[in-house]
Amino acid sequence: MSEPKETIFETDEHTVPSTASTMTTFAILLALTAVALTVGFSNVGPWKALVSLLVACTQAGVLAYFFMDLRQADKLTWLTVGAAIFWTGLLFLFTLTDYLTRHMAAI
Amino acid sequence: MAAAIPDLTYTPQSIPAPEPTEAQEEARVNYLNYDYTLMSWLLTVDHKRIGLLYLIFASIFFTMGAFAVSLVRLNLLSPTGAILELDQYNKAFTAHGTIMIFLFLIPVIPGVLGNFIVPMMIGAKDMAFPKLNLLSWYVWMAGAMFFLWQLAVGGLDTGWTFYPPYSSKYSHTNLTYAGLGIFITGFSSILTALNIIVTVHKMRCPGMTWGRLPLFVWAMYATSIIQILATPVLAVTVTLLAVEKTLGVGIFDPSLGGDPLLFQHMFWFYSHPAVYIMILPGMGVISEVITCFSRKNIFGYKAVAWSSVGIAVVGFLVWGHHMFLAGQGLYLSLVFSLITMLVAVPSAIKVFNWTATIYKGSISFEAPMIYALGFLFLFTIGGLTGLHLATAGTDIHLHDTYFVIAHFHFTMVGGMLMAWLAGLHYWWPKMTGRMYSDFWSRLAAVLAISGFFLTFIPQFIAGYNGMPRRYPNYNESYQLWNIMSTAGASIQGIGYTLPLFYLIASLFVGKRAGSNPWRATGLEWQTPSPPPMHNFDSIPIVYFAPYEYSIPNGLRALAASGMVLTESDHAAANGHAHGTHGTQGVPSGS
Amino acid sequence: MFAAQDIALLPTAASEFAKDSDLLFWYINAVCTFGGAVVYLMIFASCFAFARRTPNDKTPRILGSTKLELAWSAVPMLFFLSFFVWGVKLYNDQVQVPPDAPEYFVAGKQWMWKVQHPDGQREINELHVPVNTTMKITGTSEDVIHDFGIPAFRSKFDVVPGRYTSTWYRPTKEGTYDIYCDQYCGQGHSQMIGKIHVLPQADYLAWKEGTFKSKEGKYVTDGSPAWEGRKLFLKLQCNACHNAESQARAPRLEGMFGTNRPLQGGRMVAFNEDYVRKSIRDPMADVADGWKPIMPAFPVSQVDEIELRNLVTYIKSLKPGDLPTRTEKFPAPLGAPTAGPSLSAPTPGGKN
Amino acid sequence: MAASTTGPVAHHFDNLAQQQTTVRMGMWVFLVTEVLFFGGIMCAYTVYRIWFPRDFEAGSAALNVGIATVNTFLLLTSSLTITLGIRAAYAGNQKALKGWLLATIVLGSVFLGLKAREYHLDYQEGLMPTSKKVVVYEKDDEGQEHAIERSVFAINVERVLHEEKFDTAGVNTQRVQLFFIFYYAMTGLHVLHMVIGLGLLTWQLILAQRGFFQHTSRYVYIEVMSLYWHFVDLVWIFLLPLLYLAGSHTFEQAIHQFQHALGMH
Repeated sequence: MSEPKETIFETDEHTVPSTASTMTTFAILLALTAVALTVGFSNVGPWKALVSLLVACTQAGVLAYFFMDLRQADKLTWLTVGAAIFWTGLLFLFTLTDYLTRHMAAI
Repeated sequence: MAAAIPDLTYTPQSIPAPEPTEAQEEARVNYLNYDYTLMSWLLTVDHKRIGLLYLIFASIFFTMGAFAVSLVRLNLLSPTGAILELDQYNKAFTAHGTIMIFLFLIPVIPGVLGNFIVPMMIGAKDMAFPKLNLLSWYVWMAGAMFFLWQLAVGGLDTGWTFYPPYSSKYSHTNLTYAGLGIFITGFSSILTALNIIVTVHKMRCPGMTWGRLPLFVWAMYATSIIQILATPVLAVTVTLLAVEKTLGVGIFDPSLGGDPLLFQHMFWFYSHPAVYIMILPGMGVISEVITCFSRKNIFGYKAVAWSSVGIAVVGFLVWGHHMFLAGQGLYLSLVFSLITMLVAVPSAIKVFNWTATIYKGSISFEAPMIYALGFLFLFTIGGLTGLHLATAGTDIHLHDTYFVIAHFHFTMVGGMLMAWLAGLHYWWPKMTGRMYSDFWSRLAAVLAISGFFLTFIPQFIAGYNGMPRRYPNYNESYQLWNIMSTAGASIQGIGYTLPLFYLIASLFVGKRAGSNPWRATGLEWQTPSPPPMHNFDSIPIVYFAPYEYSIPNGLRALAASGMVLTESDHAAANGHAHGTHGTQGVPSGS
Repeated sequence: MFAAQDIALLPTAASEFAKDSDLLFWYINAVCTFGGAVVYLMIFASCFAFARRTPNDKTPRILGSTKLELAWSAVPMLFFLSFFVWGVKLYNDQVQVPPDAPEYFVAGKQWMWKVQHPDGQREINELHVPVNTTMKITGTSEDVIHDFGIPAFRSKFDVVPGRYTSTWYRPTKEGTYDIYCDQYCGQGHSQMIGKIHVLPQADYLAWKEGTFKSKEGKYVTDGSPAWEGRKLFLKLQCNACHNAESQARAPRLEGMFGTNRPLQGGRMVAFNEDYVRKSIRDPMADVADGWKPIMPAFPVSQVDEIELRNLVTYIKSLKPGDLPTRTEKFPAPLGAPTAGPSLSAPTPGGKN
Repeated sequence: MAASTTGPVAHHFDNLAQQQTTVRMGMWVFLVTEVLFFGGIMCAYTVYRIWFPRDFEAGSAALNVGIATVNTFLLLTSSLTITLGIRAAYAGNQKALKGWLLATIVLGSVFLGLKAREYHLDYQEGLMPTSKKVVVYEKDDEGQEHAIERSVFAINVERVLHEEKFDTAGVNTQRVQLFFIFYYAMTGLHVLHMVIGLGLLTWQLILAQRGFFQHTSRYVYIEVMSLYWHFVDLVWIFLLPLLYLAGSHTFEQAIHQFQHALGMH
């Protein structure tokens, strides 16, 4: 078809991260995994679930930000990710609301 | 080369391609005639051909669903059930519900019009992922096959809502096949939605800023967001249900520690937004048709565009109004009732804006416009009666009665189906290059609409008097209403059958439609019909907002003002595009 | 073909909540009708006033008006919110069950309703309740989700397996109304229907005792004293002699209560509770005229005072046609699966 | 401009940049769907976890945490290798690219191998949700034997928990079974995604072999692949605490279980 011509919307400023930074990220992830396991293998009581989930979230954050390159993602990508998290949150929020308040009053 | 700008009483978004002469038309290669082999259809990656594939099969499934409901309606002629056994009736209404929802209402507009029209409206050569597009059609067919198989081996009797523990433990019908069918068709609709979202973001032609997108594109965009976010939850829910059914272990089954309400929550997290998946594209169609046939700008572009997005977002927060009486927590019911009231507002805005659009217009009543007006009448009632059900206090009485049936048929059939027919008749000349019979098409529209009123108004009365839904036998005091319903249904039947004939006839005897029979402004009309292989012989450049029906010869004025409206005029369009970007304040300035 | 009274036009409002619910319903109707009418008028008017005259009519370029849009978002919004608030009030009323109200228990089961009264009386697909009394209804299900709905009360609630849900009524109008299952529950869904009888207080009391006959030929109330009495009557085989057959060897006890009966030796005696009681403890005391004195005595060791009381209530309840045959045995308890409505039942519901 | 304007552009794109960003966005939007997909089942899990905490801990205690631990590291490393693969593709180093792709495939396959072994062990221990019941004879206080019908799963899980020295007081085996259903459903879906991912990786390896990635601009396909792969990793990062670490475990136990899994000792 028509030969490649400049488009009016898109510029691709994307660069690929250096090996060094990649290795650093990996190191951080390993460290976090270590933490997760330490928590998991100890009995910190009722807070255990919460703590290990927090660790997991941090880990996920690092993975997404560096490995999945959200670092240099455009607004649109951030919006996409935001939407995913937001709507999952809604599902949890409203469903759990029912289970946590049902005993108070229900038809 | 400077494009010749014809003398027009309106202003299209881009320079219309010159109308081919008879001779040129004969010679012209378009997406239909470039190859007639079956393979060229089955392996096509052309969004237009894929759209037609959807059209063919969606129509077939619609016929099947209609057949199922004709059994239901006939049976309800008599209080003791005229023709069916109890379980036959249950299978009939389940078939009607599942087929109509999963194989017609949800895929039809995104699959047919979304595929065919959206890329053309934004001046793209194709969808962002053409192969994926074809794949999603095959996936959809695969899912459909499971539904058909399920029907072939004895059907399903759970209703389209599949509530456990009945569906998982007590019903001995083919839940698993149906579940697979839903899972797979759901995957298909996800792929289509993904394709449309990315296409709208990335494939727009020069000058097509968010503020210049036709409202149908906005509606499809909103719809796709819902499909992307909601469908996976349904997929995982039916998976769990199928596991419970096949292994005989409890996930939702209370006798094994589960909670049946959890299924309802997860099911409605999809299935309520799903009704917006069904109606939003219809609303988009109406915005196109109303403006074109009353030669007016849409009243309040931003309001109509953003109300679509608003519905898409808020529509996720109301699912619990299906569970007011299911035993969900009081406080959750209150929240859901409140938010449901909020989500009614954007729909109201749309209706008022459409009404205001035809005011002072120059209205002509071809078939698409008649369907569109039908939409306005029916959807208004559908929307308003929704309020009775959103109000927790009155829902106690109306819940699960024929009032609900009537309400959602007013929105789904009176709204979505009318919009679909409006859209089909509106773009048929573009798709096929042929014009259908004016008389028969108007007749069909009038029949469908009047039949509809006769069918569903009586159901409101029966419902208010307490007639429960899904009853093959009923108290004889409801008989009159049911007889009226069935009579109306038969009239609708005629109304829906006629198009099959005159549309097919138009392919052979219909007169040439020309590029732009409705003198519409959208990009899709500025290229010959049927469109060439890649929609446009040269990439269109957009200079105007959609719906500039009141400005005669805007393009000429622009040219006169010294602007060079030619192929090579990217810089101008470019600057313009970026200029308008931020100001549109739209999700994700692409 | 239809008599007017056969056509459901407006449902009876037989409870307090029904009246409140209707009020709100018609309020919403009024508002919606008005809103709808406005839209319809606008459209019709435009269609006539602005129908196309020439192919090239000039049309004004109206892009919209934020003021108007705000107006027609805000005004409906206000009405919607009024619906919400009022609706929530009613909904909350239904959820907040009065704590001291007598509790009726409903168990849904494919495809029948089993009901138990606060005092233990049981019914199937029937519910007898006193008028002008606040009552709590608690329900659950033995299999799938059902919904216990009474249109005349504008009331409805899902009965869910594995947990209790409840609501409450205050019937205000005597009469017999339909009970429907409103949550799809399978093949017999439309057969899972019943009747609720709103009775005057006195009738309800009689019904609870078992001496009120709501239907011809129906046994006395399951679980009532008379019911227990009947059980005993058959257990002690009183019906071997006191039965409805021609060669019965003892008086037919039907419809005797409250009358005067001749005794041997020409005396008359009032057939009342004392007489019945005495005749069971010591039959030879006053032998009925025309019968052999063959009846054995039933001392306290055999029939204690409570059982005796039940027997008396039963005999008191006997109306012509109620007396069992010589060989009759006590039937399987109500609610046994066999007692379910057959799926080939004729028109459910129907008129009363 | 990072992406060179050489390299083929599909017919319906104006230029490379548009194509690159489009492909990237496509994958991101797809991942949104995936998030909601796993989010859905995790929501269901959470509801029951809140309802039956004790029983779910019991279920978790019966799992083989050793394999899970090792698998976590395998998956993390595979995330690293694929990331390095992007760089190789970007730099046009075909050999390195193939190497990294292969490494990722190997790591992924080992993960699946271990997972299979884990399922196999669970199967041997009879930790399969089932509606099967058997009749067992139990002595009551007077020493009289009574025939009692018990769920097969209940018997097995009690045995396993006993071996794990888990105090089963107040544990309802039916709910433990609920936990196991979620365990199989969630890990199963995760495995499914891994399998698909491995398939795609293999396909890209073949493409690389064919020199498809000679055009360095096509590094974007590796990048998009990596997005998916990272997401699979990300899901596992949540499955670990939700399923395996919910109950009480110790390092020794983990090591022991892993050795047991490999049949060492």
